[in-house]
Amino acid sequence: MPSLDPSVDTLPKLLIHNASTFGSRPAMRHKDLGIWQTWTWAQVLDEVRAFSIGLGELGLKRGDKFTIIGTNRPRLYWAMCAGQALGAIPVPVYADAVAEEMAYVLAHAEVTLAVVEDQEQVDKLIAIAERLPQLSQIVYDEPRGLKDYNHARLISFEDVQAIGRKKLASDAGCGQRWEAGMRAGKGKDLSVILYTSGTTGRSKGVMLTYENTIISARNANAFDRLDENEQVIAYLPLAWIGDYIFSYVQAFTAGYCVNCPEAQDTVVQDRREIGTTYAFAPPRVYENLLTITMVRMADAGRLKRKVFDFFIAVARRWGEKILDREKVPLRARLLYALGEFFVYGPLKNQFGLSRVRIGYTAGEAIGPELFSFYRGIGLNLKQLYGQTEASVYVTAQPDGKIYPDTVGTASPDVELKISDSGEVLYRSPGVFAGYYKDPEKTAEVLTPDGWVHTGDAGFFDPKNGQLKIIDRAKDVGHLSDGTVFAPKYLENKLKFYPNIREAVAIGAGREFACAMINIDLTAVGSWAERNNVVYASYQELAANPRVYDLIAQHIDETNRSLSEEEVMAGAQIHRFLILHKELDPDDGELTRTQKLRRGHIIDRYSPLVEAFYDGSTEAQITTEVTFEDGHKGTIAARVAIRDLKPHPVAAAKSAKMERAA
Amino acid sequence: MLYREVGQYKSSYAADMAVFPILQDRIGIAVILVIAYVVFPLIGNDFLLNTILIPFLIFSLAAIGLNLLTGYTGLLSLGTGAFMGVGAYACLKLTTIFPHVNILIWVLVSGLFSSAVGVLFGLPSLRIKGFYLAVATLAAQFFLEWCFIRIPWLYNYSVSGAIEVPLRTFMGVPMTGPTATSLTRYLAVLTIVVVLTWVASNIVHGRIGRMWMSVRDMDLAAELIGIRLFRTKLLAFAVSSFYCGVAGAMMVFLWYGGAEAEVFAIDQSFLILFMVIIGGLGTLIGSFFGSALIYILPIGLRLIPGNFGVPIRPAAAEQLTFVIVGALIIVFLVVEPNGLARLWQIGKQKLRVWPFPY
Amino acid sequence: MREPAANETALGEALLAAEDVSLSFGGVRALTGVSFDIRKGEIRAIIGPNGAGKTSMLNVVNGFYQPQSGRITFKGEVRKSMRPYAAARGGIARTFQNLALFRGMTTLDNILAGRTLKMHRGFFWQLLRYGPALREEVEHRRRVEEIIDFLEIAAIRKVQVGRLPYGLQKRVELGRALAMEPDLLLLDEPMAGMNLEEKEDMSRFIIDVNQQYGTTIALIEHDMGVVMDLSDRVVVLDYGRKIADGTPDEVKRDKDVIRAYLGETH
Amino acid sequence: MRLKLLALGLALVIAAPAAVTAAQAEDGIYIPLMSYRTGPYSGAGIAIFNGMHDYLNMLNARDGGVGGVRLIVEECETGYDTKKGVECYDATKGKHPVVSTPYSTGITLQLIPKASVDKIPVLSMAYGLSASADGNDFPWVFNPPATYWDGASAFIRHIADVEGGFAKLKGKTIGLVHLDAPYGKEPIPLLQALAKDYGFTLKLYPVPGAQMQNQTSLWLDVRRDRPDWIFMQGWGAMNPTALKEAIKVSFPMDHFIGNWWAGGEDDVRPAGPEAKGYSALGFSGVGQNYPAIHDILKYVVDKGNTQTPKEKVGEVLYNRGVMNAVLIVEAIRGAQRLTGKKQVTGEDVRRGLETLNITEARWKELGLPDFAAPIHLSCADHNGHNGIYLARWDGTKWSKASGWIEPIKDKVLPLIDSAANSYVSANAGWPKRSEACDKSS
Amino acid sequence: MHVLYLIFVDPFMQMVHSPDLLMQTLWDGLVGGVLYALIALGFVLIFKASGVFNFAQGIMVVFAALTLVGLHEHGVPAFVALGLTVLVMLVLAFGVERLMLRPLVNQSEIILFMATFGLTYFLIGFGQLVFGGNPKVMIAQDLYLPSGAIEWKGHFGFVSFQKIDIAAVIIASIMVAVLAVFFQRTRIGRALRAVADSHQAALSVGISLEQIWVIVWFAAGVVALTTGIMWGARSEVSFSLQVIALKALPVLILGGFTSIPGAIVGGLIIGIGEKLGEFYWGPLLGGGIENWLAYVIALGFLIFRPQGLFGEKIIERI
Repeated sequence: MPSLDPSVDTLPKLLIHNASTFGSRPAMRHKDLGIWQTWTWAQVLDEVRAFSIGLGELGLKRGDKFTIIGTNRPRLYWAMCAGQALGAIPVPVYADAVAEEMAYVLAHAEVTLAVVEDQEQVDKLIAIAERLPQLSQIVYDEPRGLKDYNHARLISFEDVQAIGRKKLASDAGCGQRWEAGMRAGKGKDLSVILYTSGTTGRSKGVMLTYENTIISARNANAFDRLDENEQVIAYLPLAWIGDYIFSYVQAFTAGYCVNCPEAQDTVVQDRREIGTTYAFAPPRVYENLLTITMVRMADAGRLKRKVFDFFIAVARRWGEKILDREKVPLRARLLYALGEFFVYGPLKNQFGLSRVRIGYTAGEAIGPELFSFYRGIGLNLKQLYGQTEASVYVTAQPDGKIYPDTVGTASPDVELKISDSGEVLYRSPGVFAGYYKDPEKTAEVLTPDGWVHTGDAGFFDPKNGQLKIIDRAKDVGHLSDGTVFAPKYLENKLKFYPNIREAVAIGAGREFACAMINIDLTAVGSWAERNNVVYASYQELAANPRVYDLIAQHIDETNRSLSEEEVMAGAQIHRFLILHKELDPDDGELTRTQKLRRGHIIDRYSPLVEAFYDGSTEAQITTEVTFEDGHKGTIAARVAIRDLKPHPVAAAKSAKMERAA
Repeated sequence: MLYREVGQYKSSYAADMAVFPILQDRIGIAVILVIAYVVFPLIGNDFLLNTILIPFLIFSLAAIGLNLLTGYTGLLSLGTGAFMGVGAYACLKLTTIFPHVNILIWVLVSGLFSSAVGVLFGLPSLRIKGFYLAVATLAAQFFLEWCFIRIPWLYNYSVSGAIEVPLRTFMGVPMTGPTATSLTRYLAVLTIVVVLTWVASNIVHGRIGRMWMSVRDMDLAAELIGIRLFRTKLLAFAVSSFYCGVAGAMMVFLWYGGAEAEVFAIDQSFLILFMVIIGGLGTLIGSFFGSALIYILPIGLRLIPGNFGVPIRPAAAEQLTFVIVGALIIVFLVVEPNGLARLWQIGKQKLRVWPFPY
Repeated sequence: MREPAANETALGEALLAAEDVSLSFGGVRALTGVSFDIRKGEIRAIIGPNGAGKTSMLNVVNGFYQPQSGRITFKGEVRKSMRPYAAARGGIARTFQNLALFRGMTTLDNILAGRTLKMHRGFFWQLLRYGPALREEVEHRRRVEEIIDFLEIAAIRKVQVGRLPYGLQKRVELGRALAMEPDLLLLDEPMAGMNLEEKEDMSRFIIDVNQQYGTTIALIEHDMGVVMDLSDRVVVLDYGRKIADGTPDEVKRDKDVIRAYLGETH
Repeated sequence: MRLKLLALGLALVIAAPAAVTAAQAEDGIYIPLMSYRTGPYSGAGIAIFNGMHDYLNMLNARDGGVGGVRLIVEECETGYDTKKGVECYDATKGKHPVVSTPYSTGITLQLIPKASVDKIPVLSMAYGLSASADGNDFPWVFNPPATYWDGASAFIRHIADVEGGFAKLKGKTIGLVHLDAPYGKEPIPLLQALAKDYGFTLKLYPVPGAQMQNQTSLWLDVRRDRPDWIFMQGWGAMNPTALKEAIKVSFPMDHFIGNWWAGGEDDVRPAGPEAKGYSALGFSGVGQNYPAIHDILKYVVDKGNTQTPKEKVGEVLYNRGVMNAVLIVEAIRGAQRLTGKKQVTGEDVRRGLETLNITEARWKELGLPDFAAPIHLSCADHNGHNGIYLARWDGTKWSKASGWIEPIKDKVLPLIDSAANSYVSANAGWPKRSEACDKSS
Repeated sequence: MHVLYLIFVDPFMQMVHSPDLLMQTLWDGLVGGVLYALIALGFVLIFKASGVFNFAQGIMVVFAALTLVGLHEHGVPAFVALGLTVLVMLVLAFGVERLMLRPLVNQSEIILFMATFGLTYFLIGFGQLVFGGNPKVMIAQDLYLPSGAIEWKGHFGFVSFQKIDIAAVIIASIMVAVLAVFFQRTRIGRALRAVADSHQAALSVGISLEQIWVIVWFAAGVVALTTGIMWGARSEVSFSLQVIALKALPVLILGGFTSIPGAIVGGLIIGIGEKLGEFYWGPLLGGGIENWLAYVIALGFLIFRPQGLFGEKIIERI
């Protein structure tokens, strides 16, 4: 196992290192008050040091847990580092979590201090204060509206820094003592606890050491040749391992610049302004962009739409080949160049992706069509397969060896194997130290010899040796006739259509496959406007028969494409319905990272599931929902069910494929 | 499509408040300047320089002047021609009295005289607005026109009663007068127009521009935020007249090379007003568009029949030109009342969001 | 969490006092002998049925109308007549019932225009827009950005205000008034025509302005609920006369007020 | 929609100037006519350009051009607008014109400085800059047959004749009704000088350009002042209005004399018979009764190659156009003679003009006997200060009412000299004459 | 001192000394004023009903007169030509409404103002294209307009009244009277006034704005034709006549943009004022001051009464 140079084996140490190596290079930017405020590495060190010492004065000490709640703001990243410098362990929490969820995590992690973004988070913490007896201090970044709050346990970020600065000024040895204390930290120390949202059950706190994350980050930087010149935009939840590694650890190890957007809804604009070179996003982000594209193009003039469609077709045909430097005819190259000028370039520009050298999609499987679309227009999009427990990187696709249906080869220093049951296992320096206060669960996942059960079913593609993930191991099932039924596979296919926002495939143990659909309000709403479909609410739109027609068409196309795949052909969707409400993390239907919680959904909507298989054409459903302000209510609806005619199976496609599967 | 704005981020307010915050626009301006300073002088014949470009630039400057008053401050003026005349006559007097000072300096200084006269005739704006104010400026127009004819001192008692432009050199190169080449004059005009346009853009993008626009958009509210209406309006008159005056001085000294008072007649005022409105009120670039359309288009129209061998008599062509220009003005107003600059903006916006429609 | 500020005790001396103000147009009397005061740091509401002379009162305060009789004391100075710009210089800012924005300008420029009085760089620096003039612009831009941030209108920073929805325009107008850093802020029906959510936002802004910047606010509002929630003291006008003056609770119980409001459903 | 229109508009704007260079002169002598058949003065312009156009075309039809070279006649419409005039000049410059006839004082003034640079002589026939009669200072500019000063002095000579000698002028009041523009004010210095010499009082009655059709108060002034004679330096719509107003104030028509731009048919026709007795200066014959005019009728008008209605041929301004064309052609002939070339250039024609000498006999040869006074130009004298006659309106038509009246040259020439000097001194750096001088033929 | 004498004493002395000249001046001023008033009337009609500041009124005068004379030149008998010209003005009114006003409805006044500029250009070109650019003689005799003058001699001198001027005054008076009756008594007239007060109100009583516009433009066209005939008979019909139309602006300033009596009174004030000014004070400045005097008179009025003589007081509501 590789180990780290002890001078840079923790993140605070890396900060000191960067401050001297990259001193005047930008470390962070934040679009605030209308412009991009920039901090160099040296300035970041200064800010972090002052805050850290201030935190020390407030009583934060080695081994304490403290939480970070808020959107991507420089000060929250600094707070992590500042705490780590004291030997305390940050426990970032999803900012959009309701107070209830927070209460569990914070109590479980026994946090003593919280650094939060604004009044909203402060309010949440105050609401659950009595359940968090250890929580002694709340530090806030944005003072707005907090002026009249009781400041007994409340202090602003500036004030903490002021304390630190005062201390530094008044106590000459303070700086050295702080640095010495920080140097006492070691690579093997626990660096962070990240609570995984978990598709099932309560969250688990994944404990990662400095070594775990730093070695993983280093390897990743080397793998993609990332250096201090990269620009990334930090917009994913702070509590997600992806953001932690990508916007924090990798930035610290490579020395690149992390940019915080002005607000969540200006991310695309802000990304465009910055021109990120390295992008990391779950498929949903790419889906959204494509949806926006299609919706807007639907409003474009006829000529423009023709041009667009034509060049997108060119991109589909030749784009990936050109990206992979394959031989293509000159005509195609010329057409593609024209397309680059007229469509692809501007499109990438609109989304701020023009300069992206490497883009990763991770967190979930991406639909192959979606993936090919982006690669077709010249975006070097790659897949990686990762887990919180692995400090992200398990596999990644090396440049030039990219396939839409695989997730790549093992990342550096990662060992991979497939268990007899088909489950993927790995072992690497990034493997976590265990679940916090949960040895039982730890033992379930982490074998004594260091292998981690991913819970995902997969196999190595014999053509290229890359790993292919089918589904959650326990989700892969069979129809009653024995046909393989991989729900996520179907769902991803469906979600390629901009009109379909979410799909839940059902069929394990049943005689055929069915799907529950969530329509995309933006896309379908725009369609409705153009087609004079009147609606007052999501529910009304979802129940519209013409919308059903629209979706039926999409599913039919999906079925046709399935019919050409021998393995999946039997799992064509026979019946579907459009859900009357959007799946929502507040109702526990999605995780905070927007993954389906399939089991929960099937439970919640069991009347609908039953209706699929008893032949009824509609079903009554009443569900409990949580509103934004936290109070609960119920909504009831009659949901129609549509039948579809499956396509005949395209016979004898490829025998090899069958063997491979 | 041409706008690739990825990576253009602003980390200072100064950059964010720049007149051309987008890189591609800055490149565009640079290209235009290169064409103006290098390409045109290289390829331009006298017709292009003297008949198209010099007048185009001069009219643009006058249009900017009027635009500052009418477009930015909302004060309608029909006296532009006369204010241009003040500049021209002031320049003549100055260079007569002080012949050794560089003529280009006098061209600029004569604008100040125009300013003073502009302020004088702006005084009624204290009490009157809109078309009523326009009539006050008409009084200026006719009174000044009368002065140009009636005060022989103004035209140096020349027998012809016209301004006769003397030869003036700059570093030995004739700038004005018969021996000055089109190229020299073009470069002088271009430089003055570029510099003054830059200054105008500075003014309108800063505090003064905001004050003017405040007065234009809602004078009561402007007063309420502490703007003194009268002073602000007078300042607009002064600056606007300065630009018109410089344009007038250039018109006589660097284009015509001599002129009768008639060229500063009411028609001139209307012509400039056309330019401003067709170009777009309250935009500097519109002044250039308006000048191009109103001045160059008729020239083009006149040339078309000859070049395409259409057998049409020049007089008929001229009359047709009137018909077409008149109809075009109405058509343009119907199609885009906010002027060519608005169309330009829309076009630019379309390019910026390409391939999306919005 | 907001603990009701103890305004009754925190109130300072009178910032502005109107004494026996009468105003008429031609033969129509708009105000008859109205006296009231606005104390430092309070939120003072002026209410009354339509045509009660509320707006006229504000217009007198900031100099649009010259009252025929009576006098106004502002910051200890007695004035008889005053031009609006002088009122602005004195620290009075104002928003209008029907919006008086500079429609052709962007949000940013509108609010920046509110800083005009605070900008001093001379004409010749303006010509260059360089050096001191640019530094000044930048400095004020920062202040304006804080206001933009405060009012949560960052997304419309560079949009022409004429194209904004009504509610946002109201916010921009408030922003412009705030940019003047006034001692006294006059709001003429700040919530007219707004939906519930917008009203809540606006109320929050008004309270925050009052709390955070310590600005004294006088507002006209129709929505009684809002008035009662926001204001420290209320003066009630009817047919140009003052009929009541006091805390919201006192006013609510006042017989004259109830009578004046009978038939008016608010 | 909007964008497409914009694109179209811009395309037009861009394409137009580009197209200009495309046209090239064909073989022949290129004579551009800066015409104004539109605009406020089109009434006069149409007649003049018809005359020029028809005479030149007649030569092409009758003689195949001049000296065997066809004349290429092309009109460029100025609308009497200085801007467009200069534009015309620049636009035609590339086709090597041999002469420029600006037909507007404003345009002339613009072209004077350009002429020597571009080597195109400017022929401004009895208009333009009076000082340009001085060939030493203005080698490229010609204004035969007479200057405005000559005209005004001829007027004075005429009234002296009528009154019975110059001595009788003493104590008389002479009014000058003039357009309030450089053109109109031109005679003032001469008349002032003469007033001093002969002891008459000069009263000025300026007509502002915008008030041309609104002269009531001016004529009330006339009525108040009761001048003995009135000379009118008028133009365009000013003339008929003045006549009508004069009639209104009962000013005696036979004491009302216009200069040669106030003596066209259109000027008097609105006043009709009531204007009977009004006279105007002229220097070219009236009527169709000349062989050359007959040729025009035969070769051009009857063939339908003209815009002139038959009855308008021979009108005052039409014939003036003919005369102007004769001057051009004679200058070309002179140039051909001097150089021996057929295809002459602007420089050659300048020499032709400087040696122009149309004697009475030559006028006859040209088929225009007694059409105009003999014209003789020289290097120093670009005008000739030739004889002028008086035409009188009889209520329906103009007819010649006097013999050739000589201008008072000894008063005019010093004025020309000083005007030329002041022009040159005002234009520091005005080029010295470098052109050689040809012997007159 | 002498200057003061010349300004303040001498002119009045002159007036007293030669009352015939004074009367003649006043009469000429009156006639000029009537013609100004007619042009201004055209402006007012259009401005009142459509809010358009019609710059083209001046060219409409020329165009109407030119059409009349031009038709006659082509051999159309005078009164037929007159009828046809009225028809042409109707067509013009329709054209303007359909092609210019309707598409520009709700635009700001300066835009409409500019559009009438376009119309001016169009009519200048079109008129010349069709009828030629040369000046024409008004067919006064064919229209049985009188010529010659009535001279009124007294012991103090004589005053000359041109018959055509007398006719002009009479016709103008009739015109104004007819318009007044039309506005006051007819249904369409009341509709016009309703539009002037409020477009909304007019719409609500079921009057089509489009019809109103056509009517006012047609009425303005007829007024223009009358003006054109009168003015053309005084000199000639040429395009330089349009400059006179600008004189209507100070008239409007004095009279207010929406008042018909204002237009008449304003016209008379300007007409008489500028004649008196030019005649008695003009020589002090070398003459020709008529050109701007009218504007300065108007400006003087404006400074004391910004809304004009008959305009309504502008009260700014906040």
